[in-house]
Amino acid sequence: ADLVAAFEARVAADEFIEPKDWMPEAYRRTLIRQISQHAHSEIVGMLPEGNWITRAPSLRRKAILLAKVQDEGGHGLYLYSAAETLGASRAEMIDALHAGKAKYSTIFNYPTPTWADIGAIGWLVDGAAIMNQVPLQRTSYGPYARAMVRVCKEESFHQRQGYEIMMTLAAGTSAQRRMAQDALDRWWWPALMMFGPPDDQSPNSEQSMRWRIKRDTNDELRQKFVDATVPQAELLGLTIPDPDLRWNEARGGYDFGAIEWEEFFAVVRGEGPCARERIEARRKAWEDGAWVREAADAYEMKRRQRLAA
Amino acid sequence: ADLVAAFEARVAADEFIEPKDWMPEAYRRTLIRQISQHAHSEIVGMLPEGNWITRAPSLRRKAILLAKVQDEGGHGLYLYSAAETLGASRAEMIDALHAGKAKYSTIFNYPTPTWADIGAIGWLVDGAAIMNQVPLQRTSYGPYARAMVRVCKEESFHQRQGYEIMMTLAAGTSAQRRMAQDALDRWWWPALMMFGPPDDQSPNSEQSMRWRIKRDTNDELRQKFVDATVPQAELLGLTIPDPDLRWNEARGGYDFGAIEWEEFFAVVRGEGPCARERIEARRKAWEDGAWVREAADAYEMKRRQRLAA
Amino acid sequence: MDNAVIVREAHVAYLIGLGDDALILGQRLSEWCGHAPSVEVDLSLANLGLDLIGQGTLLLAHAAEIENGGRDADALAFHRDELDFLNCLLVEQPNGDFARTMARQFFFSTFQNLLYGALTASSDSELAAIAAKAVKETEYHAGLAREWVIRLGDGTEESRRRMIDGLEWNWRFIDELFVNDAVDEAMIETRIGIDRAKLREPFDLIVAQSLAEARLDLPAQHRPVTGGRQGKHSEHLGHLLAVMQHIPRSFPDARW
Amino acid sequence: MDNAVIVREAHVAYLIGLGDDALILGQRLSEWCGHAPSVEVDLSLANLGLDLIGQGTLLLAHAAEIENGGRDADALAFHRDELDFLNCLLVEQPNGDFARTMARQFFFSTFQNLLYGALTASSDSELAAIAAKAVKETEYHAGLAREWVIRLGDGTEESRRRMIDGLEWNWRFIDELFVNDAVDEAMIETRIGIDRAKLREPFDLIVAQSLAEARLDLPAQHRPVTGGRQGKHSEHLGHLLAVMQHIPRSFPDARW
Repeated sequence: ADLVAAFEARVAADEFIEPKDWMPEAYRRTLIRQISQHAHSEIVGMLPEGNWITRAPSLRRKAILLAKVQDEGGHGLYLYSAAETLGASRAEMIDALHAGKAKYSTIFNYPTPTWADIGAIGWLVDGAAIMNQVPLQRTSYGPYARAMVRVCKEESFHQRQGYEIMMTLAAGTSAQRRMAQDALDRWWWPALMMFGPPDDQSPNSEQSMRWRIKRDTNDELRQKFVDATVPQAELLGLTIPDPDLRWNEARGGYDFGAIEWEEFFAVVRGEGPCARERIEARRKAWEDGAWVREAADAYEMKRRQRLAA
Repeated sequence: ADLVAAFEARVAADEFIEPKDWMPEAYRRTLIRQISQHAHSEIVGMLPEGNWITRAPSLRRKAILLAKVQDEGGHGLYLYSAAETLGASRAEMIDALHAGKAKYSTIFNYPTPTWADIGAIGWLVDGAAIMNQVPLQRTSYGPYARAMVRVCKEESFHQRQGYEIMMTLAAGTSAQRRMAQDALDRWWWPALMMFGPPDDQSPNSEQSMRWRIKRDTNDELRQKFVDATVPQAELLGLTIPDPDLRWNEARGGYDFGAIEWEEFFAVVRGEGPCARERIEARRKAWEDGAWVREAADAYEMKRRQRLAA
Repeated sequence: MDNAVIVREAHVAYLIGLGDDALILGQRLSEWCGHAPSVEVDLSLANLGLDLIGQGTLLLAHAAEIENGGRDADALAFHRDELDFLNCLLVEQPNGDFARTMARQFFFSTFQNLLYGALTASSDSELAAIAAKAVKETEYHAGLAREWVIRLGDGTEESRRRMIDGLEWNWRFIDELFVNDAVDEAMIETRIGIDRAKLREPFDLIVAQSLAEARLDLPAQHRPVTGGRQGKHSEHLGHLLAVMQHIPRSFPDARW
Repeated sequence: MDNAVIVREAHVAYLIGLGDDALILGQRLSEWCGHAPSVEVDLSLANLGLDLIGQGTLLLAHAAEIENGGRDADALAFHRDELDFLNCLLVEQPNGDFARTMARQFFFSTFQNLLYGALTASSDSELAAIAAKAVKETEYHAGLAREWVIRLGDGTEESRRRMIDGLEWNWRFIDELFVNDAVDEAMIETRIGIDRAKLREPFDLIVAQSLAEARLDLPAQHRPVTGGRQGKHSEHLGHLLAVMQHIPRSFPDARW
């Protein structure tokens, strides 16, 4: 109980908890779940965008997109490392993903049928991710907070690139403008769902807030996102697919329509439009690559034996 | 010896030999080799043209090409059946193909990089095949001869379709004319090689002629092909890639340049440009489909047992 | 817009949707050519593919005719963008293994056969004639696919496992086949089209009977995945179109 | 044609050939993205792909500049037909498994590193500058691929079998890298380009040493397969271009 009190006092004083420090088991478990989920999201998130690397419409866009997806893989790697500092093994985390036990962000279960989706993902999905992640730079667990500093820097770069794609399309031919609007129509609501269920249905939030694993509620972040994004859409000349959206002078924020939470929970359950495809792609890559990983291990063993001999 | 004499007399009298008739072992072996090789050529020959079904440039061409490749599969099937009447099993023949022991026509080891190749194959490859096969309608082994009647009818239809593709390209845009000329440049010499080595280097020919398995020599058929094809190329306005080609008034036929027999023998040895790809594609189809064939057998067995019960 | 224009646009969209269903599945089947489990199977897949491409061609040609805007079936097939393709999501799904291909075919041909059967009574006599020819073809397709579902479902352990996977993989896309959208409503009213919802019961019956014979369970419920018929496609269609359209798009002035 | 025009055309073709080599292999590598044996390998393949696409972009842009005909690097990459692509056959080969990909990379990066090394002395100062940057990148590529050849060749039984297959699969396309064609001859004469034949000896040496370290034999002789550098490609390039070019070809008036 002393330990808990001391821990909570440190957290309340905005000190970082480090791997060697004592921490409550629930804190450790919550963090492992959240960080590994975040890592999985980066890795699974390579797929919808990776879908367009071979078809990017210009050499410049191809290079930018390839670099972006590479950054996501890098984020995945340092997030896995952060989770490992808590005693989780990477193999276990990956197995849990492939078995459908570990979650990843619902947003990556939506498809990217057109090039405009690459713009929309950068603009909206990375935009929402930044809203979620900026506060995490001050999260209570040190390795996670430090990983987030680097992630956020790159994400905001990605977000600008995505918005730039949308600007180019919105200023382009009628086919391009149509593509941009279609992408906004498909990504808007799933992006709002990225902040998670409404506060009154988010059971873990309270403790996470107390432990400074989270620093804002889902609904606060969602509102912030809407308020930041609506003017950006206006600047593009695109229409947000929400007839109930309007400025609320009194609150100084936008009112927006009801979110279809039924869809969100279905996607969380694994029934998103591309959920099967995403998990199958990750499993296949892992299984097809098993012989490579085994060979690398076997070679490393031989090399060491030879050095020792 | 009496049997041999009687057999040879029947053959000399242009009678058909039927499966139940006595025949020399060498005759049987030669026929199995030739017919299975011919069957394999039809099956492997589906690949270079199949390469263009998904990319055919019009709906009409797509349907025609799919039907054509289907015809080739059908030819393969009745040729395998004809070989089976001689005691060869289809599984053995297919194993020999996949093991690289059985041959198939060298021509199918060349690639089809452009749509014009579909025209060139129909025009030149099917054209050469017909020259080879028309005499086989009167070959001494009945089931083979009858299979050839059906094959030849369809092949000559395919040949006309191929020529029609070439006419359309030759009368088309400059990019299309260029494509057509490029295809002729690549297919001309391999097509001439389809008739096999020159007569003085073709050791099996003499016996095959006596047994009426063959009815014309390689060089005779090759000359016939050149004489028929040169005017067709002229009609298209395309240039045959042979600076030595000229009309020989005295012989009443075209003289043509020296064939690179070294290339032919390399391709026969299995070193054609697409040889590895062709065998790998066939093997992969066969191995990937093993569970389907096993399931069909297992189901059939169960069904019979249930009927019997 | 006056009503005649609205109906004509719906009529064109309706025919394009039907044509795209057939064309896209025909294109998918043609990917098998030369790579099927046996030569016999290769030929039967080519056969189905040919019928479907034929149906697609007739339906798109008829759509172009009603549209009367200078496009023909080839222009619709090769020079239309992804957002304008109106096929259902089911037909654009990748072939996967033979079990996934056959599960897809069983579901789609069973549906399509019921659809064409109903369309033989269309007030559009050209569409009725196309449907009358196609209903015979699709009866054969549905039967052939059904036999494979049974054979694989009741074959070996491996084939059973794969067929279960195939049915589950495709099941998400079934609901979309039976939803009437605004185009359907307009076509029902003019008796050009038919009520898709009415096809669900006979479809379910055939599926239930066939799976029972195959000793398989119905796949588990899954939130329906929809959108294809409104031009909102999966990630697979774009790759299919890249292949299918590359040559005509690269040589826009050429005739073939 | 006067000599200056001939040299300029050869110069453009030379740069296009170099650029296509880099671009097409970069495109192939990018197909791995999200599907590699581990995240670390995924990132290193993306790294190589990025470098190659970068090199391809610079070389094609320089070609367009010399050509001075209103085309830019994107026009060359996305609006050129297959017969005009001048890359060697090696780079357009499908990825196959990781061993085939790495065998291809080892051969090509080893060659390309020698080539760029020699081109740092090009009389075309722009090309020399591109080569000077690229030679560092390709040194890293060649080293990384060489390590994988050794690791897989001397890893497990399976990896050894696969690496032998990978080396054999790609070996047919090696001779083409070292043949000087008419364009090369013209470029050697003007000192813009270099003598490819001279790169063979150091290439063979690196290959022999690396395979010895991997405890692998040199692949058996095979009749060389050539033609890519004259626009006569394998069946694989067309499929790659269909994917790569579909969007720009479909929206010819758009800027991205």
